[in-house]
Amino acid sequence: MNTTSITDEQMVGLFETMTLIRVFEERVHSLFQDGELPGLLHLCSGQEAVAAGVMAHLGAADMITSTHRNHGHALAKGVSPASMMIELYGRSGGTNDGKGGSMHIADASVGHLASGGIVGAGVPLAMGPAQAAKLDGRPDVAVTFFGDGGAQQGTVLESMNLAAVWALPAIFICENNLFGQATPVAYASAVAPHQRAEGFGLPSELVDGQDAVAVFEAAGRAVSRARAGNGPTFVECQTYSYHGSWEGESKRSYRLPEVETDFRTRDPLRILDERLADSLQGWADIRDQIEEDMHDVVDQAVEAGRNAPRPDPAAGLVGVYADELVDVDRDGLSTY
Amino acid sequence: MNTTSITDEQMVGLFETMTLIRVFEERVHSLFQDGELPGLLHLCSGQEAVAAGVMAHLGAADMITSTHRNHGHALAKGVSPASMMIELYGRSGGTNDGKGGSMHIADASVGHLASGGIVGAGVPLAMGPAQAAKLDGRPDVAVTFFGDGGAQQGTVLESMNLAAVWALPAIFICENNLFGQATPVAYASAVAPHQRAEGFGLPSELVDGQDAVAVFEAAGRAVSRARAGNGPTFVECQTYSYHGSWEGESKRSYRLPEVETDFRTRDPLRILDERLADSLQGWADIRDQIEEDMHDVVDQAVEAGRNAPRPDPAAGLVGVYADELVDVDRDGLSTY
Amino acid sequence: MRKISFSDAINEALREEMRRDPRVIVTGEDVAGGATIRGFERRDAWGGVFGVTRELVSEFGRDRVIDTPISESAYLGAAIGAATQGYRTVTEIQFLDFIGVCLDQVVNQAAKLHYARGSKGSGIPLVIRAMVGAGVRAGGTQSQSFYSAMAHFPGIKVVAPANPADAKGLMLASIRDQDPVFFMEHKGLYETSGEVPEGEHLVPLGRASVVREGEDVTVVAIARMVQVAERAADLLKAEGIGVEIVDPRTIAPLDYATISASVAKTGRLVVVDEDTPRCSVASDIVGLVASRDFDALRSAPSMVTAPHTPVPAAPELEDAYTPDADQVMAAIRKVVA
Amino acid sequence: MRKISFSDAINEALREEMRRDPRVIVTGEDVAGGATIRGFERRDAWGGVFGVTRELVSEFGRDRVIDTPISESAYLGAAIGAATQGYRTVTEIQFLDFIGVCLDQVVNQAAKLHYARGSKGSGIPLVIRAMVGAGVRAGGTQSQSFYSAMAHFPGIKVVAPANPADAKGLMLASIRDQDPVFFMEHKGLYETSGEVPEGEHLVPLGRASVVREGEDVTVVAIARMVQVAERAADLLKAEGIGVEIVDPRTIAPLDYATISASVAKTGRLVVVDEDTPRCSVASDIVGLVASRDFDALRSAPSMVTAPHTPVPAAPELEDAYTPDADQVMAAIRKVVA
Ligand SMILES: Cc1ncc(C[n+]2csc(CCOP(=O)(O)OP(=O)(O)O)c2C)c(N)n1
Ligand SMILES: Cc1ncc(C[n+]2csc(CCOP(=O)(O)OP(=O)(O)O)c2C)c(N)n1
Ligand SMILES: [Mg+2]
Ligand SMILES: [Mg+2]
Repeated sequence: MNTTSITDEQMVGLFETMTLIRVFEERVHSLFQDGELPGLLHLCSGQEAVAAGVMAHLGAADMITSTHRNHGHALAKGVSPASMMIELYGRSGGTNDGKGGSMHIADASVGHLASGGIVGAGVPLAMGPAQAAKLDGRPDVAVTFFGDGGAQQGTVLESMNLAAVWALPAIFICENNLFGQATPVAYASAVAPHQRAEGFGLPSELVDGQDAVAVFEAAGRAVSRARAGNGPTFVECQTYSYHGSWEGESKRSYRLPEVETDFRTRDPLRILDERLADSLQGWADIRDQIEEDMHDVVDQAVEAGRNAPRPDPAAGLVGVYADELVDVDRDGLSTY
Repeated sequence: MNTTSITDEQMVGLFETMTLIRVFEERVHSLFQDGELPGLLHLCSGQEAVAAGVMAHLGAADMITSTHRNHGHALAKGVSPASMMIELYGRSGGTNDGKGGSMHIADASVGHLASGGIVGAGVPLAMGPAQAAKLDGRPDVAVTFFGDGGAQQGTVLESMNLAAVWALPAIFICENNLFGQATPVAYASAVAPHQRAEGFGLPSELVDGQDAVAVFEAAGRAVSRARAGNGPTFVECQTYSYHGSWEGESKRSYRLPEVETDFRTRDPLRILDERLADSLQGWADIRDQIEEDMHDVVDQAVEAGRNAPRPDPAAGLVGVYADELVDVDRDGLSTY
Repeated sequence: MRKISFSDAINEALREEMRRDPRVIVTGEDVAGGATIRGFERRDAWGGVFGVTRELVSEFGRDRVIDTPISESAYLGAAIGAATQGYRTVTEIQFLDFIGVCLDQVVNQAAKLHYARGSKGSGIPLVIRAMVGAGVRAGGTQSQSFYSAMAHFPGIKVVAPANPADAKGLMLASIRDQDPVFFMEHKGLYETSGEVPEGEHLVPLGRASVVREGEDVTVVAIARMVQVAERAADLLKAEGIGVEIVDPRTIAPLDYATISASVAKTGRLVVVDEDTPRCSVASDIVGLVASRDFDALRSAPSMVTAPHTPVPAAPELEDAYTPDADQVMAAIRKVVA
Repeated sequence: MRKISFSDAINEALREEMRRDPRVIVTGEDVAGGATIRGFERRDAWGGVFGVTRELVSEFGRDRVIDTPISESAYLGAAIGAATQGYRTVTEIQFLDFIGVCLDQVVNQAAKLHYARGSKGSGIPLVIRAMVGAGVRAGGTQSQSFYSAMAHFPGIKVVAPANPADAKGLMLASIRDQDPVFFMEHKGLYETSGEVPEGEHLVPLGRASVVREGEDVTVVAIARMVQVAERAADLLKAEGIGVEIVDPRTIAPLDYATISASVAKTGRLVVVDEDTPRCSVASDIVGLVASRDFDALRSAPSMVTAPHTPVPAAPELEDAYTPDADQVMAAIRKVVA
């Protein structure tokens, strides 16, 4: 196994991304509780190291597809926090102009192709950019995220085979946060997700998803393989979600206290903080500055959300089709 | 590995079943070529050992689900050849009263639950009788057949996990006949089907599907496991189909001559014939008698097919729903 | 009579039917929740995402209230297979929006197995519960009501209750039915409450209900749109317009006779539905009336439906998407003009 | 003009478009066939189950004519994803009957991605080819025509050509369209031949064609039913009935204007379609005419469709299932009576 050796600068970058995600998600959490944000929201606090560690290897030409629990992926991929917050507020001018909402945040300009409310559906989609990169002879890769629950969906399983058969530069990141809704992964699947991947011909790794450096290194290996034309890889990241399955789902009685405590003591930000404290002189000041900056960024995003105009109710009627040669009216009839 | 030791009587039984299937299929082949039989027919000549070897362990309370290539499974499970032939003729009084046709042959009274034209769709269905047997505390099992092509379908993959998670008495028989239509399994899948099963938590075996005794023994182990409450098993049988993907598909240029020759020299009937010749005195006479008998059975089936009445054209309009409390008319409206 | 919520009415129907018939089982993602977790052996973590199946596992245990992996094709297939073995599974697909991952099991397996078996078929008793409806700002893949597309397929029945009493009565009838029934639960109705008879209360499938009588116009409305139609009817009373509201309750098979009788009386028709317009139950009903009761019609029939768009997420957009009483009133005024 | 078959017309359209635009690719099960087999590097084993994509691989190679495992969700997803990267995939689902295993990718992904992206969307150019139609005694899961259910979903376009020239022209337009297009090929039409212009021959989506003019009744017919309607029209000429036949060609979005203009002229309507009746394109068109052009109608409109049953396999049963010229004539006689 060839390990990437991470630089302090890279670690700082990871910390910054993770802090942004944490601050963003916690703010969304309280805004929702205050009744200020609408929507069906799935937060990823606790899982920041996965998004940050993977995305650190990707450029705008590398495409990702995400899930319902997508805010962290979007932020790490470079989607504007303000645009996202505007979208969460259901206002005009955000990532999706109010048509998508939390579960559909995407921004192709930074390589974020799609999120979505159908568990497992983003995985087949990622096969497309991987195929395109391969056909074009580009070194770009496609990364797809899915959960431990999603790993049981036929669409995900089929895609693993397709990626192997077509030798696609595709990377499967399974965020195993122990639960799919209130169902533990140990019930949903007879084997750990990464063990299954080998049976599809995908090399796989299991990493501690709380350790951003471990994720970074595993993702680095997978991305290098893909860029070198050696096909897909599967990485299972063991992690934990601090909030409920969705905002409003407060009945978290099914979380065992010892697991909860264990993961909270292994908070990904704390782990990285400690590593940086050991490795980088003056880290405490840098850290404080990052935290301040990220709070500013999120404050500004919230302001942007609050101030963005409410959409014209008629705006939802347009944009069902892209083609301009055939116009389609409200009732699905063509007009010309 | 605990091997079942097969008796001569059991081997004779296998030979009889396999002969019935071969004679039936070859007759169907020529009747179709003569324009006497309608339909979209998928023959299984060459694959007889799989159906016979598996079904030898099953009683009427053990349920199977089959595929588009289902004639052999049905005959081996005890569906009446005459009823089947009537169905293939599209006449009244056969297995499905002309409503199903070749791809939907089934007869629950002998434990044949369903066949079908959707690749992979029978596999989820088999989870039901397995679950029912388990809930009832019965020792009965469910066996589901699918091809090497079907093994790439999400429904099949999901079912493997469900069977493992629910610890169902379900047996997955993958008939790897090297092709799904004109696509070789080596292209369709990066790993051999049975290797994938382990990643779902299913013990698996690869057997020579041309050797009825090998199939019989592997199936015996799987059935015993299931009856003992030890959950599902996956058995891949390597076999070969002598005819095209469907009757009328004559462009078989994609079959490599050396593979074709190899499999024809390893004909499952010949292999079993040789074994019986070694083991059973007077086998040649018994064999001749079996062949004669099976030709008689198939002759009679063809006669039954020819003589069965053509269905009343209006017969297709009834039986969409089973419930008698709500009547539904031709246009899907309720009448009361 | 006591009043209970729509959600409790379904829960009660499930509980009563599970008591009556030991072969009724419930499956789906988190229909109990918490499977294999210490302390949850006979206790649910959720009882369904909105609690509709709550506390069933306490009474019936995990052999009859069975959590599943997120593998809809596999567990739907299991429910169909179990139906051939005497079990009656009430299975949940959470949101109808998700059915695309497993539709084959519905339309080619559940819907056709009985027919394809000819005279040997004995039905596929099975209930598929699924939520429909916009209004929760969940965006395009958790808000749809495309039951029209389901009703298109022969061999399945599609039920969409509009009030708690019908929810209970139709659920009882659906479980006892010999055929696969799609049971559509509008999430905007869960909290609504109404009088619900205790014990055996069967509402037969394939029978519409005349929710209110009126002389001037027939409004056919489905699920939550019945409330919207009632609001419109209340408001139009002041204008002297008598609105008759027909709730089909079962979309497939459709009780056309009741609609026909109403149109024969009023001579005018408005169909109100939250599904999108093309090849929909709304155009279906208008098409049926136009072709079968043309002479009864005194004016052009009208449809009030969602637009031909996905469901947008933002509140203003979603509200504009969903048919409301104003639109219904405008349509009624036009047809009675 | 030279005559070629419906099947050859589609092949020609694919070939011409692949020559013109290097980013057009073809995927599906055995669209070439024989992948990785010695000797089949630039040769197909099949070129599709009925040869529609034959010899494309010889010209364009296996990078552009790509066989897939039997994993419809995965390869459909790939086509959608590739559409966001400038590729235009013409993908094949063999028989429409199979779409249930991957419908989510169509109705929630392909159909909604553009919309959900708001103003940043740039379309999902993609063609899904699928066979429809009864008549080959293949039974219930290889014979269906349920395009009505597909047309229900906003965000996709549904095309169903009825003759070789339209097959070519609509395929060219479908590939160039910026949206996901379902391209329905009636297997009973593959062998029919007709005049097809060579080279660039675009038939715009969303435009019906008036196949023949007549004064007495408008018959709207789709795919193979256009032939059936023509036979009926020929026979009715002797009875002095002038039949105008409108072929919508595109089911979604529907060219209602052409239908409306025809009904304005004839005052009478019969819709003929091979799909089943409930929530169908047939009842949709009748519903639209009744609600929008009520005053133009001089008699009750009528529908001739398949019954609300699965497609039975036996020849007598399947023939009775499929609408024929006798049924169309009877319906026409009734509406003009
Ligand atoms: C096809 C489908 N089935 C079910 C759901 C409902 N659902 C939403 S989130 C979820 C759990 C997903 O679990 P996992 O993949 O582990 O992701 P996590 O929520 O834990 O991040 C389920 C079942 C869905 N959205 N789509
Ligand atoms: C879901 C689905 N996709 C595609 C098809 C078309 N089809 C029919 S048979 C077949 C090949 C099946 O291969 P395999 O599973 O190996 O079975 P075999 O025919 O070799 O016995 C295909 C692709 C289908 N019937 N259903
Ligand atoms: Mg999870
Ligand atoms: Mg095969």
